[in-house]
Amino acid sequence: MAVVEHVAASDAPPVRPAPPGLLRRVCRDRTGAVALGVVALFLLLALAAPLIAALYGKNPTEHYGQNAPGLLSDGGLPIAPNGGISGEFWFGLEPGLGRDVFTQLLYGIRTSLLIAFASATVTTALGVLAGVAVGYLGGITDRVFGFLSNVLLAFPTLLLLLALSPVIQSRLVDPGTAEPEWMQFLVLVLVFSAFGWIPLALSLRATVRSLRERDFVQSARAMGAGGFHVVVRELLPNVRAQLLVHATMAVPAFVASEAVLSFLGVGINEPVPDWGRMISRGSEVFRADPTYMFFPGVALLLFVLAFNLLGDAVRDALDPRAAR
Amino acid sequence: MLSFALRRILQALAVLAAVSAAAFALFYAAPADPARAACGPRCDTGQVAAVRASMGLDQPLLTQYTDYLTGIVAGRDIQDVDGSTLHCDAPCLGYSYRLHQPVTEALVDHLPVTVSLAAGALAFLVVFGLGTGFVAALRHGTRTDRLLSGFTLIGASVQIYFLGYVAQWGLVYTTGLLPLPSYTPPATDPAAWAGGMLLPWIVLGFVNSAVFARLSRSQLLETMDEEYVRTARGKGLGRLRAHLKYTARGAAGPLVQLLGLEAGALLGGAVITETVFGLNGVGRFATEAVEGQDLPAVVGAVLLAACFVVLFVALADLVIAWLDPRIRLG
Amino acid sequence: MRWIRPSLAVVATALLATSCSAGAGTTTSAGPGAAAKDASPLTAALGTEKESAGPAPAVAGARAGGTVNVYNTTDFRHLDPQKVYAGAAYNTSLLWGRQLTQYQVVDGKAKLVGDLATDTGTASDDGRTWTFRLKEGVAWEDGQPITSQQVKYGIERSFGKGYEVGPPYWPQWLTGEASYDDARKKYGGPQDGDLDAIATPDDRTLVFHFPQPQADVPYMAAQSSSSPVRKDKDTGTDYDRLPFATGPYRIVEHVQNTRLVLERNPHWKAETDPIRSQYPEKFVFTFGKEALNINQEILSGRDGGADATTVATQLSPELYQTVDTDPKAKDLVVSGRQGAFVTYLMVNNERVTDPEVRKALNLAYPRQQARQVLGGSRAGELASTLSSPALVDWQKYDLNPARPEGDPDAAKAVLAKAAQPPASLTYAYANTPNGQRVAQVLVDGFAKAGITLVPKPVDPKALLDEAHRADSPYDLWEETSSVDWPTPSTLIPFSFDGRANSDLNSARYHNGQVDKEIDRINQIGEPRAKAKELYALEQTVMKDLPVLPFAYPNVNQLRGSNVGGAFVHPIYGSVSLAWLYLKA
Amino acid sequence: MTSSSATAPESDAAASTTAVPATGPVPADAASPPASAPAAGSPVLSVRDLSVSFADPRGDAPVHAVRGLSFDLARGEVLGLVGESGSGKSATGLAVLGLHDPRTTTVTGSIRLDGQELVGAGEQALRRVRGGRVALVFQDALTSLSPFHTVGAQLAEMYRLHHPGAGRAEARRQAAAMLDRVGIPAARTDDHPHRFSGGMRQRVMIAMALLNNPDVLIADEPTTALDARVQDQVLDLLGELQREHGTAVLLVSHDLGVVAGSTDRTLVLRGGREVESAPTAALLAAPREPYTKALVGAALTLDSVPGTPLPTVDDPSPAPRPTPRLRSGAAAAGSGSATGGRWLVEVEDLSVHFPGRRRFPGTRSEPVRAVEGLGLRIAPGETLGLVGESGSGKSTTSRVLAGLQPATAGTVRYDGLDATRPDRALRRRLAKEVQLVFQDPYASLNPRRTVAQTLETPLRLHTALGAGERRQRSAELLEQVGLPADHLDRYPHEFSGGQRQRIGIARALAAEPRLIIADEPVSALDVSVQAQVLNLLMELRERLGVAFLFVSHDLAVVRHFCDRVAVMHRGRLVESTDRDRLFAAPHTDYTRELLAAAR
Repeated sequence: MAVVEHVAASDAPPVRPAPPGLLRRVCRDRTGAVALGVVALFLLLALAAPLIAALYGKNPTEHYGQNAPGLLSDGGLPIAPNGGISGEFWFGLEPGLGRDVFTQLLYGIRTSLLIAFASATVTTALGVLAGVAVGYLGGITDRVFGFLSNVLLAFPTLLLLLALSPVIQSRLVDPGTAEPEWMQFLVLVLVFSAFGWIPLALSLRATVRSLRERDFVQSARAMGAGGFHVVVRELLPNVRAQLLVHATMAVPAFVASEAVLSFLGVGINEPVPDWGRMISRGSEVFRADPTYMFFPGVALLLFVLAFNLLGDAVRDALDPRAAR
Repeated sequence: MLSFALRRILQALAVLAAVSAAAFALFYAAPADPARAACGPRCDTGQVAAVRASMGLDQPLLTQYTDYLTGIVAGRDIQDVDGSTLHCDAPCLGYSYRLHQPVTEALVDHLPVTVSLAAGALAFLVVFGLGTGFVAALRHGTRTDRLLSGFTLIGASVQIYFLGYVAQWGLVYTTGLLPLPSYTPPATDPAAWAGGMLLPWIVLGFVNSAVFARLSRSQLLETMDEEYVRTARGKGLGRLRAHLKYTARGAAGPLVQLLGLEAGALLGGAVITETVFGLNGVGRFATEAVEGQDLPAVVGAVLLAACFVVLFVALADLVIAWLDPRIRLG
Repeated sequence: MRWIRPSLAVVATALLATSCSAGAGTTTSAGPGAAAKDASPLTAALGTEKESAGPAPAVAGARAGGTVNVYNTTDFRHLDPQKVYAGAAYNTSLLWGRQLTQYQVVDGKAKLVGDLATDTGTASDDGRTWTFRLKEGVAWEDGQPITSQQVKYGIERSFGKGYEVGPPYWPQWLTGEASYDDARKKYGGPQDGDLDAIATPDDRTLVFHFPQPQADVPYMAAQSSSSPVRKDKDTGTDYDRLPFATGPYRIVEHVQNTRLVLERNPHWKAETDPIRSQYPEKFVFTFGKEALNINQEILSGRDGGADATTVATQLSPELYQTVDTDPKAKDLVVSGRQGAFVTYLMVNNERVTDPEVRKALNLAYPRQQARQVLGGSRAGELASTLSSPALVDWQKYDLNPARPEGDPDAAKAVLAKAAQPPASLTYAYANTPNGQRVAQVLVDGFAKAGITLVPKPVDPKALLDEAHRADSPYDLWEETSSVDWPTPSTLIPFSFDGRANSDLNSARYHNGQVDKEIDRINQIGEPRAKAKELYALEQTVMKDLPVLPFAYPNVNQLRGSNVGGAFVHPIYGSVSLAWLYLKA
Repeated sequence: MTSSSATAPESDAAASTTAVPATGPVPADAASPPASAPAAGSPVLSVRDLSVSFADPRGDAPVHAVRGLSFDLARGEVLGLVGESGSGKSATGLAVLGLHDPRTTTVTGSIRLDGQELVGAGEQALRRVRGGRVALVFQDALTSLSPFHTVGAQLAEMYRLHHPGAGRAEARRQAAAMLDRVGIPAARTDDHPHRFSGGMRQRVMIAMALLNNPDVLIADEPTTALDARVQDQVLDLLGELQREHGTAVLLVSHDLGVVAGSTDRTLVLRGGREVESAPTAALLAAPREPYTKALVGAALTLDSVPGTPLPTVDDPSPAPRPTPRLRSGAAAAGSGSATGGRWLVEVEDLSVHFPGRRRFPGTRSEPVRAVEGLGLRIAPGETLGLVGESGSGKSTTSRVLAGLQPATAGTVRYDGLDATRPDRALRRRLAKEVQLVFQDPYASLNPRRTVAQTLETPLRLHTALGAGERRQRSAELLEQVGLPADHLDRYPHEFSGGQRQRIGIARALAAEPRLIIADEPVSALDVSVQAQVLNLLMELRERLGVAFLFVSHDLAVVRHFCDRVAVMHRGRLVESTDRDRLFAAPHTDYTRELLAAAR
């Protein structure tokens, strides 16, 4: 590496191609390409869920097993082997309610993605705001923020989420009226956002701190450029990469957290399809009907894995030093 | 070094104070009425009011908080719903009206499980994470590297409850390769203790080791480029020895930091793991407290967890300072 | 008055939290657990003095020695005899606690006999005065004899502050106050000095004086709150953790929510006790395990699982197939009716005033599907009555026949006749996985009949408080509850008395004649006559269909392969430990 | 790299023989005239047709650092390897020890140490060579010494590695002795590197390198990071030890000055190829190749004619401007007359203190007095050189003038107005009329903004020009600093260091300033580039008549460029006077020392 730098420094302008687009660079690395493909597939499935469901002729809420005899046993378990997998129900039936697993999975992607993307957006926005501002202002603001983040990071997040999400819910919904679905989503996004922004803010703060001392910022300030110009024109462009990486990494993290909450029973309620809740139901019956835990479990694994791989690929593409 | 340590400890204390205040405000602001939860079945409003008084919930929040703090420092007398008062000695984290037991006692009852779980998991985490990280770094760019990185990434992506159930199913119930996950006090039967905790250790350790492994790999790779490592090799030191003596030392900082964080987090109670394996540790205690609207218990658990995090992060910083003369000797 | 809160603890296990297994009728499990016939398991007659003498009838093939492991997900809420008010806790506390009377169970048939008392009590002054005599040689764990004053002191405690969690009957009956709180205003517990209503002429005699005739004193005398307590051992709050034993076992260690260890009580004499036996050396309770792990350990028989049983947890649903397919596993299932519990779909009659609407709901009610998500016939038998088959002299009846899977068209027809059909009904449910699933079923099923259900998830712990609040906003909710003892006396008179507050009469059922009838029947001092009248009254009530009976829930539990004598107690509805032994 | 058993035994033999030159014939060898050294005996190190290339991490075409290089190094000889950055001199040094990362680097050709082939030799063999027979000294001792171990320990390890028999005590004794030899008291052997000054650290490095009497010492820019005076001391020490041990030295440097004083022979590299190789004296006196000529010419010495354009690679012998800058005299007069006319900048006992480290909440350690009671004046159009060693407070001073650093005490008057607490209007004026040129061409440009965006910033801030005009103007600026206008839309990373520095200058000029503060504007550049940039600055100065505050540690450059010179030491002004007077007759000892070091 070091030597490459030197070469660039020799006074003859080096003939090197302008760096190719991020997408191209991500795809250059095979795993990156595959990951991108899988992620894209999931996104596509999420978007086309209604269409696919229509073609497939099932919906995620109808209790097929209960309404049509011969599908579920008296105990509510699918009668057909492997969790009732058949030409009609590709991934089988849900024990008890007898809903169609395939469409549930399909719509489950939407739930996960909606919450994950929303949370990622909010936290990224908050993180950038806080991180850049604090990093640029420094001084007392910085100290206060440092302390604040220490406090917030000391909290056992999962416990808080467990304890708070019902509270918030009951705060927002008045008894007597049915709780709208968007409310559940809102609540989750809120609780995630409350803590999710800190890591990004911390790392940005560090970056901006070092950038702030860089000569080009100094010269901008010496030229009488205002804080706004410095932040927007000089600093932000230099943390773009960091943002992108964080955002890509944040999405799977939130998908996982959402699943955890639903698994523990404080996430998304019936009848909204949700992977975490499917897994927890699966864990109840997985001795009798392993398939019902297998599908959401593996789907979730693939989903998160793909996103993480993509995140790595993006980081490597943006930062060749990390790529090695 | 001493001044550094003192400064660090003061900081930690400040953080703890803030955490306690925040937790207090957060939970006692909740709509759920702890008095109702604590009072018996047919409590009419009058009785609930009485209970609320005996719980001190009628006091202004600030007073409650100061009482709480004094309780932690000096212990305090607490009135149970039946009017009987009992002394809860320091560090008093309040009194659980659900269990009719001082929260501190209850936590102490559950702590051994969590500590065993955390300790084992951490041990696995360090050995496995550092091992894979080191090998991957030494062999970086090779197939081994990609294999290990992929493996750890799976660890980072898999859901611990999914893995936990599948592992239990595959290794315990169907094949019986491993003993049933359960906690036996190590004092009574070390073998049973280790056996019962083995699977939880592995699962928890593996899932948490992913981040650690990835960090150690990148850290080691970065430090390998340091000039002083090159110097060491220039001295005629073998590659491995140079890395063990110099690279590892140089990469230690962030790893220790992460380890501190992990340790704190795990000791605060691994809620999911304890649920999946039916271990009755602090995490389970906390979740049950949440379900039972047992506010004192919840706050107590939160504080304990926060304490562990703060403590171990501070500890990590001290270790780092001790490792790096530039900080130690200023 | 009915078990509300305790039943909630059971609701969590019986129907909502984890579902059940082995079909009630179809079980072949060991022990006389198959108590699910339509006839009452209760032998009508009260035990005589001869039947009340110990020792308990020997359990065939029983053998002494060994340690029984008891795995429970959670600790018991209370051990203080005057606070215990839940089937499982009653049943378990038999191990260390003795009462004036108790149920002797033979072949799944329960008979009330004298426990500390020589018989089930003798009434005089047509039910206003009851006299009990304590047996010779009944002693505390430290060898001191049990005196009538100590029994009295125990009952006095149940007036005290903090004992609201216990049953209200002694205070109400002894003071003659209809309201528990008024009763306690008259006498507030031991600190108010001596309770005149109970006389103790000598160390072995107790005489109860009641303002009104009381028919159910023998049954009340079997309640845990009729246990003696010794002043010098009364540690107040801590007595709830470590009570002082009179039964065959004593508590040597109790770490709350973690561990409870019982050892044989050397001063318990078998010849004084017609109910309990003392086969195992020790009982070791482990709390805080997950149902899944408990069942796996017991099934696999590893790590002490063979010697283990469980009191409060149900057979986890994931084991259905195993149990159905694997006869060895099936052999380990202990099933039986959950005491006198009945699960209803409660209706707030002040909000759903039109009986036609309630009838429509009853017709559309998809009972079978609801039961299916809970484990099907294992979960229990579909119900048509308010009272449980476990009651004395119970007879089956069905005044509002409905198809188990629901009949939308019939419902629509009835609904058409209604004055004004409701736009929508609010259904509050405990926010547990099963609660959510049942809600899905109901929403789905009622929708077919054109009834929109608005499901409201409520924190399980708060559900009943929410539903019973005077200003409760909910129309429908599920409730599982039980009478306090196997006579109908505590059913209609408490829960369908229009004058009672919404906490007792949670259906908000108001019917003048019924109220009058209640007053009349309450004056009857002879138990069986009273019961007969109450059954009649029950049918009057059911004509109005104030609530929709759902099921008589079952208990399905596992016992280790080495555990013998396990059966579900016909009254308390959980495996009774007092009869257990280890085969090897 | 797997150890090839073939070379292993051979290397053993070689290793055993190395004892001989180290002890016996060394003095004689050292005594013999260097010029004849190559002829005498077989070379200890002979490199033939060496090529080194690195794979690009982005997967682009590999970079060829060294191409077909050949040279010999005789026993006890000092060979200077001179070249600008990227000429492959460092790569050569590393290749000898096989320290490159085998995965990214390919080394071909032959490197023979006493006949033992090192290229492709096994790790085992190489380890015996490294530190035993060939030792390394890197440029920056701070990063090349382990911060975690005491210097004593690091030396001792070096010793034990190559004396397997030796015990710890023995090793420590040896280490202490060697450290003492390089002038580090035994008391400090247990200190960690960060406790030493730059010079001391470099001494430690040298001590460590020579601990095992290596046949060859490779010194890679051993003194570049040091101040002139320390530089001399270290070089002298190196020379002494080299003669004592008769070690052959490969001195890698970009600085002809360094090479001139301390090498027998010099090899000039460019783009990885040999340009010219000759005995140093000869090479400096009469360089054959134009590139060498340029290098020699560009390397400023204290006897250049101030203000004259310097020879560059493209223009080895530039025509001296008809009228070399006379302002110097004028300025000298001006300094007197300026009392009548008015100074552009007046600084009166300026002090800047930085708060010390926080020990405890509350208590702090002593504040760092970066600048203490400084007084300066700059007349319009005048160039003031601010000279001093690192840490003398010259950069801080310039930051105060640029308004980036508040003064703790004292006044700064700009154009007669108080600039220490400027009002809005003055602040705007200062922002427009005082501009900065920075040292590091890599840090001074925002990597994420195109040249156009960078140049237009000051225009947008200080002129009323519309978008079109702004672009027009920036194009002009770019041409003014000698870059084609069509580079406007490129990003900084597409330019070389010198070009970036030009862009930096263009940015400074954009606002048509009256004072440019240039903080070490050329010291990060290669000699030839340095010359080009200096020429550019001088030309612009003539054309625009802008005043300069020229901060530098390099006396030669200052002397060539400035009218007046102010010398700073430990935050205080030592001496401030007319250039010629200063260099002719320095008043203070400190200035004399500086001059001596520069000679």
